[in-house]
Amino acid sequence: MSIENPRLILSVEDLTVSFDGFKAVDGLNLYIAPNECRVIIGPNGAGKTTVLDLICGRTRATSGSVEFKGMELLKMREDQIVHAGVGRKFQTPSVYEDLTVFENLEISYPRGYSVFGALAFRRTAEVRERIEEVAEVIFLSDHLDQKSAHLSHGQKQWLEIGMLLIQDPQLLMLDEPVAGMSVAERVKTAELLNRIIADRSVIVVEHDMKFVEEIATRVTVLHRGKLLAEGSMAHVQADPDVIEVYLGH
Amino acid sequence: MRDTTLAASPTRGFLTRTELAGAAILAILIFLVLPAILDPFRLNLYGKYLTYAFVAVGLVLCWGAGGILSLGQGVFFGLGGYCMAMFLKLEASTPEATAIQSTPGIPDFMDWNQVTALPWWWEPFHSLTFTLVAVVAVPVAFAFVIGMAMFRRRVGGVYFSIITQAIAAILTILIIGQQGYTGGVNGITDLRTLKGWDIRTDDAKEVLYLVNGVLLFACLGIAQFIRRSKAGRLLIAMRDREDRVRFSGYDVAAFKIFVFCVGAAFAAIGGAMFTLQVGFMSPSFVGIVPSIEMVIFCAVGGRHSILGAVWGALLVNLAKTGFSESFPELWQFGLGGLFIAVVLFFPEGLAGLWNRHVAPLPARLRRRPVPPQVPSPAAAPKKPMPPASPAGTSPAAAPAE
Amino acid sequence: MPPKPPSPPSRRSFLAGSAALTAALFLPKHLKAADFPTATVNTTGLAVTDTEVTVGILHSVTGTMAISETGSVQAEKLAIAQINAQGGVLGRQIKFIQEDGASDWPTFAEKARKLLVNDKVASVMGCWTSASRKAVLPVFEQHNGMLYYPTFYEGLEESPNVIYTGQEATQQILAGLDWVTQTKGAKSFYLLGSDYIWPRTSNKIARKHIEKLGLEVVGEEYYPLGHTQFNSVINKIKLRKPDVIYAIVVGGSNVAFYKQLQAAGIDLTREAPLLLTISVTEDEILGIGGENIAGAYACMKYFQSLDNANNAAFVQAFKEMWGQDIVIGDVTQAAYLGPWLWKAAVERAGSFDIDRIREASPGIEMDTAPEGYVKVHENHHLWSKTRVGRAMPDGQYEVVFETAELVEPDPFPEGYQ
Amino acid sequence: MFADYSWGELGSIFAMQGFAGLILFSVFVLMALGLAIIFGQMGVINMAHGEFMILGAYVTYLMSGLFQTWLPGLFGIYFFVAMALAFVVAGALGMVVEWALIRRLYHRPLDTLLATWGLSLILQQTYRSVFGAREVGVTVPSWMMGSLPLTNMIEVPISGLFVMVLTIVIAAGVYLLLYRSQWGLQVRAVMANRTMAEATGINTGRTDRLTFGIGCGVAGVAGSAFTMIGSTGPTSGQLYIVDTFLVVVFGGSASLLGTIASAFTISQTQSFLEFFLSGSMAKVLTLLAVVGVLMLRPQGLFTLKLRK
Repeated sequence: MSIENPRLILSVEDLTVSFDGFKAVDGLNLYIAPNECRVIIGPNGAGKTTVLDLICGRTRATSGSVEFKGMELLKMREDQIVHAGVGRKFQTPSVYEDLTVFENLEISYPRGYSVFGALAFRRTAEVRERIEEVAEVIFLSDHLDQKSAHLSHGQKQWLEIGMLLIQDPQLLMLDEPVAGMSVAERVKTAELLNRIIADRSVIVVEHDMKFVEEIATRVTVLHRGKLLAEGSMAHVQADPDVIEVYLGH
Repeated sequence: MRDTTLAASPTRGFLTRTELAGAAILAILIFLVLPAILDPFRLNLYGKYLTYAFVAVGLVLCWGAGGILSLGQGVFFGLGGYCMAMFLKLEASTPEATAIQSTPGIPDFMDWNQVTALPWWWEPFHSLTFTLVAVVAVPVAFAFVIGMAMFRRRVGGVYFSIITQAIAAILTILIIGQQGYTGGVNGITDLRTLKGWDIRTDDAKEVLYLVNGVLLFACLGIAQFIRRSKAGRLLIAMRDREDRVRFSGYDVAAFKIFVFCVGAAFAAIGGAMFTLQVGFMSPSFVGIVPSIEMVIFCAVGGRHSILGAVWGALLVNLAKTGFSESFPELWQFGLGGLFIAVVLFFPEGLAGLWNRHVAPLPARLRRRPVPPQVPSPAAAPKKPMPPASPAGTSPAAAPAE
Repeated sequence: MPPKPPSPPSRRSFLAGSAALTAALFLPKHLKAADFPTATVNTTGLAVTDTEVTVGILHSVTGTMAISETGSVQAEKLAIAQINAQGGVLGRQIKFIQEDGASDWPTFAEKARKLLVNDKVASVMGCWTSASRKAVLPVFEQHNGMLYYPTFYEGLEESPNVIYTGQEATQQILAGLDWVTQTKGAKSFYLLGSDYIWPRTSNKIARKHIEKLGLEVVGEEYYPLGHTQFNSVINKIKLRKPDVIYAIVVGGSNVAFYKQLQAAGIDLTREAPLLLTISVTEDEILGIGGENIAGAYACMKYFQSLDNANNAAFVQAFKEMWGQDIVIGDVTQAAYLGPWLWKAAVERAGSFDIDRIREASPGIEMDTAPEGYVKVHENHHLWSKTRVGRAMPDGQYEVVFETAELVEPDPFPEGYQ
Repeated sequence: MFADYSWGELGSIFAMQGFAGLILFSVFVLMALGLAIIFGQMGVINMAHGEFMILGAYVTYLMSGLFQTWLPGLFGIYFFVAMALAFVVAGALGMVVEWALIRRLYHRPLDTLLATWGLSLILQQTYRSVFGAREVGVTVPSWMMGSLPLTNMIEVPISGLFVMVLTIVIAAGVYLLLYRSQWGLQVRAVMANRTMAEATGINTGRTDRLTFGIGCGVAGVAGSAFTMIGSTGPTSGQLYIVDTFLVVVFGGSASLLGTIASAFTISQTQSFLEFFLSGSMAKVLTLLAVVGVLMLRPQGLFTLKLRK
């Protein structure tokens, strides 16, 4: 399989990264189809977050290739990868605490990326509408003028998802989107995710199996940087290797 | 505390009411009060202090907003000042005025150092237009090169500070060592006229003071424009969550380079005005000590407030002059104590005090909702400060948690 | 209370026009202020009242230069106290305003301007480094002040608003080089200095002179101010084997240089190579340690050990005022001359006006100077003798040579530029 | 430039120049070790490092006076007493400073830089008020002066040898402390994960204080040793700042080995350049090279590649 295959949006091939000899990700292959919601699971230290880091350019790979819509991401800078259509949400909510919710969303609005673009950027009605629209989706309409530092943990997670949403990426990568949430928040988040993954591909790293079941199209299990199993949730759960790894711990 | 000092709410106009009031007070002070009450000597002194305010305003952008603490702003101040000084020196070194030299028509210090012809890179400084362009362009180009090299490689935090400090040290040694071309440790002295206009007279000093004030307000305007723009918000965002900005699709390095260059340009204008008002330029403004003193002007004023920076520059220098006139030995204690006090007790400087105690109270109360409880400690592990984060990418001046 | 001061200088020149007071030849002069109405002796609005005259002292009390400038401040204060004890200048007590240049050149300029414009001081004793002098020079010229500058320096300057009480470079250098070639038979020289204008200019003059004498310069080298590692240059010196190391290292570097020289096995007392310096006064030896520099030769105009009555009185007065442990170097002595030369000029001119002082200054003689007889030259520098001293382990110099005549100051030496 | 010399002379010169480089190397290591501990383990930039060194130098100065007056018989060994005392005094001051200042600023590295700069100004003025503005001369026992002639060209400075030996001893001591002692384990644990370290019962406050104290103490010893080769004055400490920081940063912050390697690289470069160029240009080129390399390799020479 390769980039010519129009049915794939992302093909990761033979991806390896080593930190002073320790291979955090080792010869990984991963293929994502359009509109697929892929969940990566695995025990701690399996390399899940590192895979996301490698795809979005946060960590430089030692070898391998990551092709997204025919572009080799490994050779691109982070911001170029974003412009290509890849969005990334971090494990801990990563919002700009000194700015308001509105400003947080505005910064993610996909225009004025260059320095002079940013200087000339004006808050037009169009921008305002789009931000309000997204704020509606992420349940933060009433908090637009509030400093994001004052949001609850869950609200910050939503805000970050909203920031991705406004970018409208074709591939969305979420790192533990429901970690640390209350039950009520989690229900709302699942609802939110289900709504936004509809028309794009998503890679989710998650521990919460119930949540995984709710959203996953396919599941990839990593163990010690290597692919352990891949398939539907039911298929993976039945895999003896997977059981071994999880129970063995 | 920082709620009140950072861009209050950008949904409003170019200036908030408090900022407008602050700017108005400053303008009245600089353009009306000081010229009215001070004799030319004191006015010239204030003019000199205000040239440091340019640097401090640049630092507010770089450090306060962008989290980039440069300990080498003296480099840009000096380069701007030297460009101006070269022009003035050439004008003062007419063949008639330097007739006693073995090579008339070149600056006196060159003659003393057996330089027999004007070096080629001095030639363009016969032109005022070129000089005015160079005053800004040379330091900015230098800042651009440093910025490219460092921010592209994601050098940040204390690494950046130390490297800029080293650059300041290198440039000082270089200027002192190449005295035939630079005037050495004495600097370029005895500057007299600008296009025939004697800059040493009281009248000229007053005019220069006013020009300085106008330029300062122009820089304040530019700084405010940048802070108000999306670029300004991006800088704050970058300081706190550099990665997030990067993954929102911005080329973080480009913004840092930009703001570093703006800071350099401001410092350079200050340096040029310094040369004009003080009448000479020497390597002692390029080195480590002046560079770090410029940081304290900014810190005292409030690292997040561009108006505060001006006040900081004014007041610290005023205190320095006052102190050293009455208790020279105490001044060092005072300055040292000021560094520590500002860092420990008033990290927002004078602007913080102003905003807390002077700015209208009701408005503040309205904008301060009770922060909701943060539920999970696990999701936000308190990371140990990564002191040695290899590339220094950690948000440089992460403010107090 | 300062001890009985040396008798006032330039008596002859002044009394020539004041026949009434022949008795004053034998007594400390007590000129009455009433004889010199303020309106006539001060036509330019200087800070002169019927009882007082204000002068400025402008040195670094803080910052890196404070180390060097302290001695000058002390000497100037001593001279002022002595003059006051004698009855002051034209019957007026001298009051001084001291400003701190803080080792920062614009601060010097700023303070100079303050002294001249705001305080209207009648003269300023001050500055130490060339850079500070260059910074204040335009201020003094613009506001027509008079600066008494104490440091030996590179020359190339002759301002109507400065009296240079230290030696300019040729005065200090040529006699020393002649001495070392004639009495020590030196043939080759290694020039070394801190990297700034004074050492560079001085070495340039030294090189020209050495070459004129038909001798050889085998190396010339400069290190940044504050440099502390000299092992490489010491190796180069060992390699080139010069007869003389001609060293103009200053400040903290000095200490490092001499300690490392000795540690590298170059015993200066063996004089192979011989070390001749123009930058180490007794003040510097305090920091270097006498045992580290013993055997080196210094060439300047004054040493504390100078054996004459003026100097004995001066040293005693200085120690009584500032402490017994204190040492006095060349610049300190030159700074001491400042107030005395100014007083002499004022009394000769019968006026505090700067223009009158300027006219009166050339030709002023002072036979009470600790260094001996000096005279102000037309070019505002002093005629003075040049001496060579040999550093002793106790931190003092033993004077081994003295020029027979006063050496003429020549700030723009023909053939040495 | 070598044409005039015989092979024997050249050999001697290179030997001596190599030795000069080694002395410079030792000086750099000694300067940087204290800072490397503090910066590497705590992430604190201590701009007052030079002043802590000078504190050690002043302690040595006082001791030399004391021994000369009261214990002239033991003058030959006073230096060792002085160094031990320098360690204690500088270390104690360091712990006070950590308690009063640094511990409030751990999450603000750039602010520690400013605060410690303020501290350095205060210390300088204190020295000036107490000891006077002039440099003081420290008398070194005569056996530590002079040199050992190896051949008639090569002479080895005893002070240089002493500094080298001292450097080895201190570096070894610091290594043992960091990697073989309980304290070292705690320091490294705190550095790796403060919260975890706290949870496992390590008193992180005490560990920090001790670390800072030891770093400052080592600076004090360095200052004490430098009285043999440099000046002791209120502002002498400033002469060392730039070099020291560059050595530490160039080495990569987290590694003792890196500091040593970087000191070696910089000292040899400088020593080599000094021989062929004028001192000023050698200095400029060395600093430029260091800054240049740091721009290409900002993490320094020796740093583990870590997961962020």
